[in-house]
Amino acid sequence: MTRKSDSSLTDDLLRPVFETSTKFYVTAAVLAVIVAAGFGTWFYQIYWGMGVTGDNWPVFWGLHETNFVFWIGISHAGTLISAILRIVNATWRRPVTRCAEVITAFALMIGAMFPLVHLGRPWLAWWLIPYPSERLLWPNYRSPLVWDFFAINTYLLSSLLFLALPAIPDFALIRDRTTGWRNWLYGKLSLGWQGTPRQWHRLESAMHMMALAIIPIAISVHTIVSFDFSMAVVPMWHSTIFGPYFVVGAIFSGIAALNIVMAIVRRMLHLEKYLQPIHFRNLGKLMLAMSLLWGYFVFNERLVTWYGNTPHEMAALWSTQLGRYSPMFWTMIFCNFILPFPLLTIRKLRSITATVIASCGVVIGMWLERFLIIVPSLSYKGTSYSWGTYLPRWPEIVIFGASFAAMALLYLLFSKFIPIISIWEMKVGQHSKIKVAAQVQESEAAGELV
Amino acid sequence: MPHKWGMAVDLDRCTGCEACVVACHSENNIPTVGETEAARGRAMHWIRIERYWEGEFPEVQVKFRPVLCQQCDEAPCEPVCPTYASSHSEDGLNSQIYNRCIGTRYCANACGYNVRFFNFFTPSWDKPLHLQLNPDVSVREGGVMEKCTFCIQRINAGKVSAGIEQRPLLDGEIQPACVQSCTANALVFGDLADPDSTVSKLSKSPRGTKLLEELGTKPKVTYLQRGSWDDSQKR
Amino acid sequence: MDRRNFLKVGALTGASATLTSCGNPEHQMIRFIPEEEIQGGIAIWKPSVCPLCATGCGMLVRVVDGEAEVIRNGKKGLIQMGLARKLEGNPAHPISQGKLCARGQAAIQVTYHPDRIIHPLKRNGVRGSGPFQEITWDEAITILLSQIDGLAAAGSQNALAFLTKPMRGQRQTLISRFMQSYGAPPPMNFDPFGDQVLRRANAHSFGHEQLPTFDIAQSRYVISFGADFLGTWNAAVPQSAGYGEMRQGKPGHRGKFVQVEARMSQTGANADEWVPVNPGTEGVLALGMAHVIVNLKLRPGNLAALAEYTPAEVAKRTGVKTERIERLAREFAENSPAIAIIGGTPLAHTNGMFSALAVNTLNTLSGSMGKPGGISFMPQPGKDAPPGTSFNKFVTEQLASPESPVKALLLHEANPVYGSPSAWRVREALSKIPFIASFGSFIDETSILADLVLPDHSFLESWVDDVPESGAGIAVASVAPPAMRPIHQTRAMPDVLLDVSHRLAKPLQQPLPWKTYEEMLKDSFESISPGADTWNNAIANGGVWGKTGEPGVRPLVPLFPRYSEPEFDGEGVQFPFHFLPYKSQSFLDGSLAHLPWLQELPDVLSTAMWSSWVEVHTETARGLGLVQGDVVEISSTQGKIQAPVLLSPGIAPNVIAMPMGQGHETFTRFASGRGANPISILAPMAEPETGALAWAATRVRISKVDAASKLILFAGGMREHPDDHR
Amino acid sequence: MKVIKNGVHPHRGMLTLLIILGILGVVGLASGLLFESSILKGQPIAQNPPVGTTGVFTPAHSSVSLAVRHFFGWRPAAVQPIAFNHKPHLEQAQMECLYCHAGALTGPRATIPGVNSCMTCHNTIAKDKPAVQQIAEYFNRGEEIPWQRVYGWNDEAHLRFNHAPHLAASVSCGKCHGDVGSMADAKRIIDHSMNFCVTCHKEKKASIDCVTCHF
Repeated sequence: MTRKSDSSLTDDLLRPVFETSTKFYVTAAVLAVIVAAGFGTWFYQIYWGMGVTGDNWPVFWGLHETNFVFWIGISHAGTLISAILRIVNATWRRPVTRCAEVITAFALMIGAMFPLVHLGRPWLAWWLIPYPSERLLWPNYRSPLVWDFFAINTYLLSSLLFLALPAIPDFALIRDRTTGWRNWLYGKLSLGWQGTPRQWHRLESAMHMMALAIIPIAISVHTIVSFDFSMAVVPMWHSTIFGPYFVVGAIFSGIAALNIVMAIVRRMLHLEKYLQPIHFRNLGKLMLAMSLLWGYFVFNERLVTWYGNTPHEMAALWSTQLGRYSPMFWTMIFCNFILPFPLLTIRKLRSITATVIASCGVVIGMWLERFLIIVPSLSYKGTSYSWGTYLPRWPEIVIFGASFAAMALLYLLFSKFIPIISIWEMKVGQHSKIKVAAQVQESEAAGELV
Repeated sequence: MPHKWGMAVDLDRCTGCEACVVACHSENNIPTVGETEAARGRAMHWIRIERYWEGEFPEVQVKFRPVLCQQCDEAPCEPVCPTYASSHSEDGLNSQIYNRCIGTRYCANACGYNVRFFNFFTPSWDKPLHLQLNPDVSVREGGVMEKCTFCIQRINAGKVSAGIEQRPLLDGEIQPACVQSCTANALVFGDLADPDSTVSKLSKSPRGTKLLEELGTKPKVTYLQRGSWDDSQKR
Repeated sequence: MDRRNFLKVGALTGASATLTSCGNPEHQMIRFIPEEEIQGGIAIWKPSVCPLCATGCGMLVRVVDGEAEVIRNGKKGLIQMGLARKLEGNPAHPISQGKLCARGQAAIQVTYHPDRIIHPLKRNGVRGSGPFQEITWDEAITILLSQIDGLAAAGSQNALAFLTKPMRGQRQTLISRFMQSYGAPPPMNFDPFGDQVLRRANAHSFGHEQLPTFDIAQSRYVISFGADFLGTWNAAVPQSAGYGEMRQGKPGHRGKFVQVEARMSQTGANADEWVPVNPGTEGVLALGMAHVIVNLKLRPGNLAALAEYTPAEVAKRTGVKTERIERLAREFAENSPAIAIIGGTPLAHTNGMFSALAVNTLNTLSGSMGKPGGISFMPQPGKDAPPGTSFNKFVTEQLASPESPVKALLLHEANPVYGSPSAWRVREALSKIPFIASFGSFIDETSILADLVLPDHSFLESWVDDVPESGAGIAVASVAPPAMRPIHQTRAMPDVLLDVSHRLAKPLQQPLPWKTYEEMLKDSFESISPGADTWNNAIANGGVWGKTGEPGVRPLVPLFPRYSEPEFDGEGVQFPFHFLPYKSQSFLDGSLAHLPWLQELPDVLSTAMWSSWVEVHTETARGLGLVQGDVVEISSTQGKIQAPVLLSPGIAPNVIAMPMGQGHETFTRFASGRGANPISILAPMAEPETGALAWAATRVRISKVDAASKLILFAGGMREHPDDHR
Repeated sequence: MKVIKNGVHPHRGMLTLLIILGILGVVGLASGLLFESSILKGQPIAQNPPVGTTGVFTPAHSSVSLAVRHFFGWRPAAVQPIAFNHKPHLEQAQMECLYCHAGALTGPRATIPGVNSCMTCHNTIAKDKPAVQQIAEYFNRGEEIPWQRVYGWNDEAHLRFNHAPHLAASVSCGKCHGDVGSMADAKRIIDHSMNFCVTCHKEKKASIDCVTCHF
């Protein structure tokens, strides 16, 4: 271990925090405008009413709900994965973890917006908060939406904590290198971190406990999201496998998102040195596993429905297999299964670009999956007289786009104020560089994760 | 003793004249959404006459089925509402409490009969059409779910007058607008808790069936299937 | 600040930025002192009579107080008044029996219609182009008087004409007397889709020029030839009530109902057996059945007269299988009391009279005439109006002579410009008339030609009376006082007419002694059944009814009509399809298209709202490469219209059908410029004896055109899956 | 520890944040204002009291501020056009509440008496009093007195209150309206909150079912 390598590493990783290019302002401004447009559209929808969306009778849920499930799904990349990697102490995780946890935090914030956006009277949303009211009324604890409310808040809180804890030493590092308001700000953020062994010990154990705690939370959250659907007697919704099905799907889309984000960060902040092919490769393997699992669930779901052959379910099923929604369904199968499979299995193809391409496919595919779960079932619900269809209209699409812009914007700002790669963890890594290298070789050879 | 309001629909009598549909609009201030919105599938009809073709020309037949809220005992719409806007009333009605509704539309998705309707926009009446509105029923605003109430305003009015006169409610004293208007007397409304009421008797008819019974929602609306002439000849 | 408000503030962040002052104009308006005794919030029920169709249902009006915007001595303001809120059938009334059809219940919107004419108007611009200007009632009446007096002065009283929709009771009497005493020809009733043919046929067969009353409740077998008797034909409400009883009212006895028609109507949809026949051959089928009945000696009769109607022969002409004809005949004869009904399309062929007589023959054979479960005719108390002038005659004369023989036309609730084939050139005929005054409440295709509009009260605001023609076994004379006070600056047509008749240069005091229509009604009712409180009871109950003499049916030997072949306009190769327009379940012949509730009421078979459509058999459509919603052009020899296709399995492959009612050029914001009007392309064919329009005798061809479909269906699934509904 | 010197102004980060938040705020507010301005020319809404519907920030209200006030249940105290005084009517004239508010006994609404019923007494009694003369002026102009309602709920409440059953259950007027006799003009001294209603319903074993009042 040499002082120089350390400081160079530190400088590399801190550069984004201190240097701000005009490119940054432009990107930020553009994104901000899109986000603002999203908010504007929301005002518009609130003002005139849900009628400006494409929702109708009987398809009362459409794009907003799809996006809700989608973003909550994305959020499962970060915290869950980094927690798992921490527990199994995969050393290659070090540069990845923070990128991942940040995704969780922001994806959750954005995802949690959509239940509000889809409300007919959002200004009354506070009725979901349990408090002793003058009306002598409480929220209906039997409602999956209320479960959502609690689950998502818990997850958001814990993953913010999980993000903040390991950032403390880095805050301290920045504090020590700055003056003026930053010194003050980061001083506050670093909670008086001095790097004493006792503090280090506390941090480690805290991280370990958090990691253990966060896994069940993460899993429960998306299970509960799946309950929004599986608890209702609606064709193709009322299924027992929705819990695990959603969790797998969530992790699946999450990893994909993580890959894409990492690639972008790597390019934009010139972190090629730290985010190496191995990270993409390993995450790729993880994604492949999820792809297979997901495919297995889809197969199950469809097969059982088809075999069961209850009339009101068949209508919804066929509409996705051969009917009106089949193009989307087969695109989904292609994106989630046929495309990633070769890209991630065949060793020669396994490059960063390939992984990113696969990931893009998966993100698209998983969005389609959410849509195909929600809309066809509602279209073919109840007596055939009342069947319907759904087409989104511009407000939904604008808000959908704005949600992506919001993600990018938040990420951009975050990387502006906090090093996107945990510096101290990298240092710890470097102190055992040789070990890492060895491990890398091993894992290369063994072709396994750790 | 709490009441248990129910309805029997005699499909052998129903002529599909749709008097009930307009009666319902008139009684319950149901908004007329207009051409554009109707084209988007947002027309509101708390009661509708579903019709199904059977067979092929020339041996073709039609079956009519008036569908309104089935007022299920095990209603899928009730547990899913986060604010108790959709709740079970003492009389077993699936009541929709407009002021408590925040517009998640979850109840409408859960409902297997698609009898819940959402105010996508705040309704408006070109003056002076608003003078036709029934002052005993509130006008629902945008963002609120609404559905058949079995004409709760008539039920409550009946209870009040009976209460003031300190007498029990009579069978047939309360009639929802659709029942009152049914030209062929296909709709019968009454108290299922009272075994002697017409509706209880009809609900026990061998012709009686429930709509989408397999959902296990225990509807309080009984459909009396169409008879066939040949059978009645055999008897 | 307590927790609740804190949360609310949280929910409201940012909103406070956009606060503006509020102002509700309604609250600044002055309020006038009520002109009637009302208790706030208490509902009262008042009798009335439904004016929308010829049934004449007695109704109850639910009146609850409310605040209406009115004008009093020049000032605009609000006034608390009793307002009609809901219409229901009057349980005491023999016709409605406490029921009211969809149309009847929507009638309330006539009163509150936003496009109602709310004060007298004077034409101000090119006739027919629309611009009218508001005038006072005094001016309006003066103009009318000057016109009528002008004619009298010129000695050409007979140049005054009065055109109304079919009317009954004292309104009809009043108008006739007015015209008579003034020296003008009797008023014209415009009703091209009425049942003159059947009335005449009944005169031949039973000695009653009147529509029959069917005791369906008691009958065990009903065969209907094209009559939409549960929907739009004759007394639909009592007939539906009877039908319900026939089906399930008599334990163990479930009556059978057979419908014979080429296009499945709402009534046909309820049939136990639906028998499609070639258009125009319904009568043949009826006589075929008669042949079987007589042949099997089930009833006595003269087989020779029926010689040509052997089942085989009939089968060939009608397209109904021989066995079926025999079975139907046997069932009909064996299950008495049995009724055969004819109405609608079969009467609208050139051989309508033959078909009507044929069915009457069947009824005579069945022997259920005048019996319970059979057919009877309602007594018609106080019916003294002479027969009206023929509208067709009027039109032809107008078109014939260079300058119009009619100098002044009074128009009341008739819309011939919309409701007659374009071949009749009614608009042209009317436009020639120098002066037209309309009493209508709306500007429609005809009243837009008026020079003067004297808006009538709505039926809820005025005295109403009626003498139903059919629907009950006993005599009925309905009458009711206004259910509510007028909300606009309108005046009741009868009162205006009486007022005018008294203020003419040569006043008509003697024949029309009454100050108001109320007095006239009072007189007439006390003449019907003398008695101290007849009148008070009548207006309290909504009329008087009871057994006044037997509903006499002349017992007849069945008379066997001579067969006449139906003629069609447009020959088969060029125009391959029979074109059957039919009265829409919502709008009848189109006079109700302005009521939003009815526009949004899904047609029960097609589930269509706010649009018109053309029904094509699924196979036919496949042959022509048409799918649901494709827009087609329907062309007859008389013209062409466009409408979206609706696939229907319930229509003969060689027939296409289209509902009347839409396609108004000018008829309020709700009906104008919506859909297409099938009447406009009808050929001017006529039933020879009565001269009635044979509106089902047109042949057409259809061709796909590329235009945006305006087919709006309520049945969600139907939007994409016409086939999922089998 | 040394500060990195890389020629970058250290405050850029802060600036960026401010700029972006600025844009967000401005556009958000702008859109809000835009829609607000379109409220009054918004889709036609029948505005008579029975029709006025609810929904904050939607065209249901004639203005957003009205919406907000309804939302918080802020109601300005009623200001009567004429200084009406209950006291003398109840104390000197010994009148019952129901004498003027007759509707309460039989119907849903207690009804504020019209100028006609005022004049039945006041064309003879206390004609010299200025207030009475004002009443007479209204009467002669053929106008109602624009009394303002003291109690009542927003349309949001979807509340259908009926006086008759409450009187039948011998609930005194004062229970809900306070001792009006001791006031000059009626004031809203009792808050008709849901809590207030439900508590009493519980005491009296009356139904506390939602649809008893909200439909």
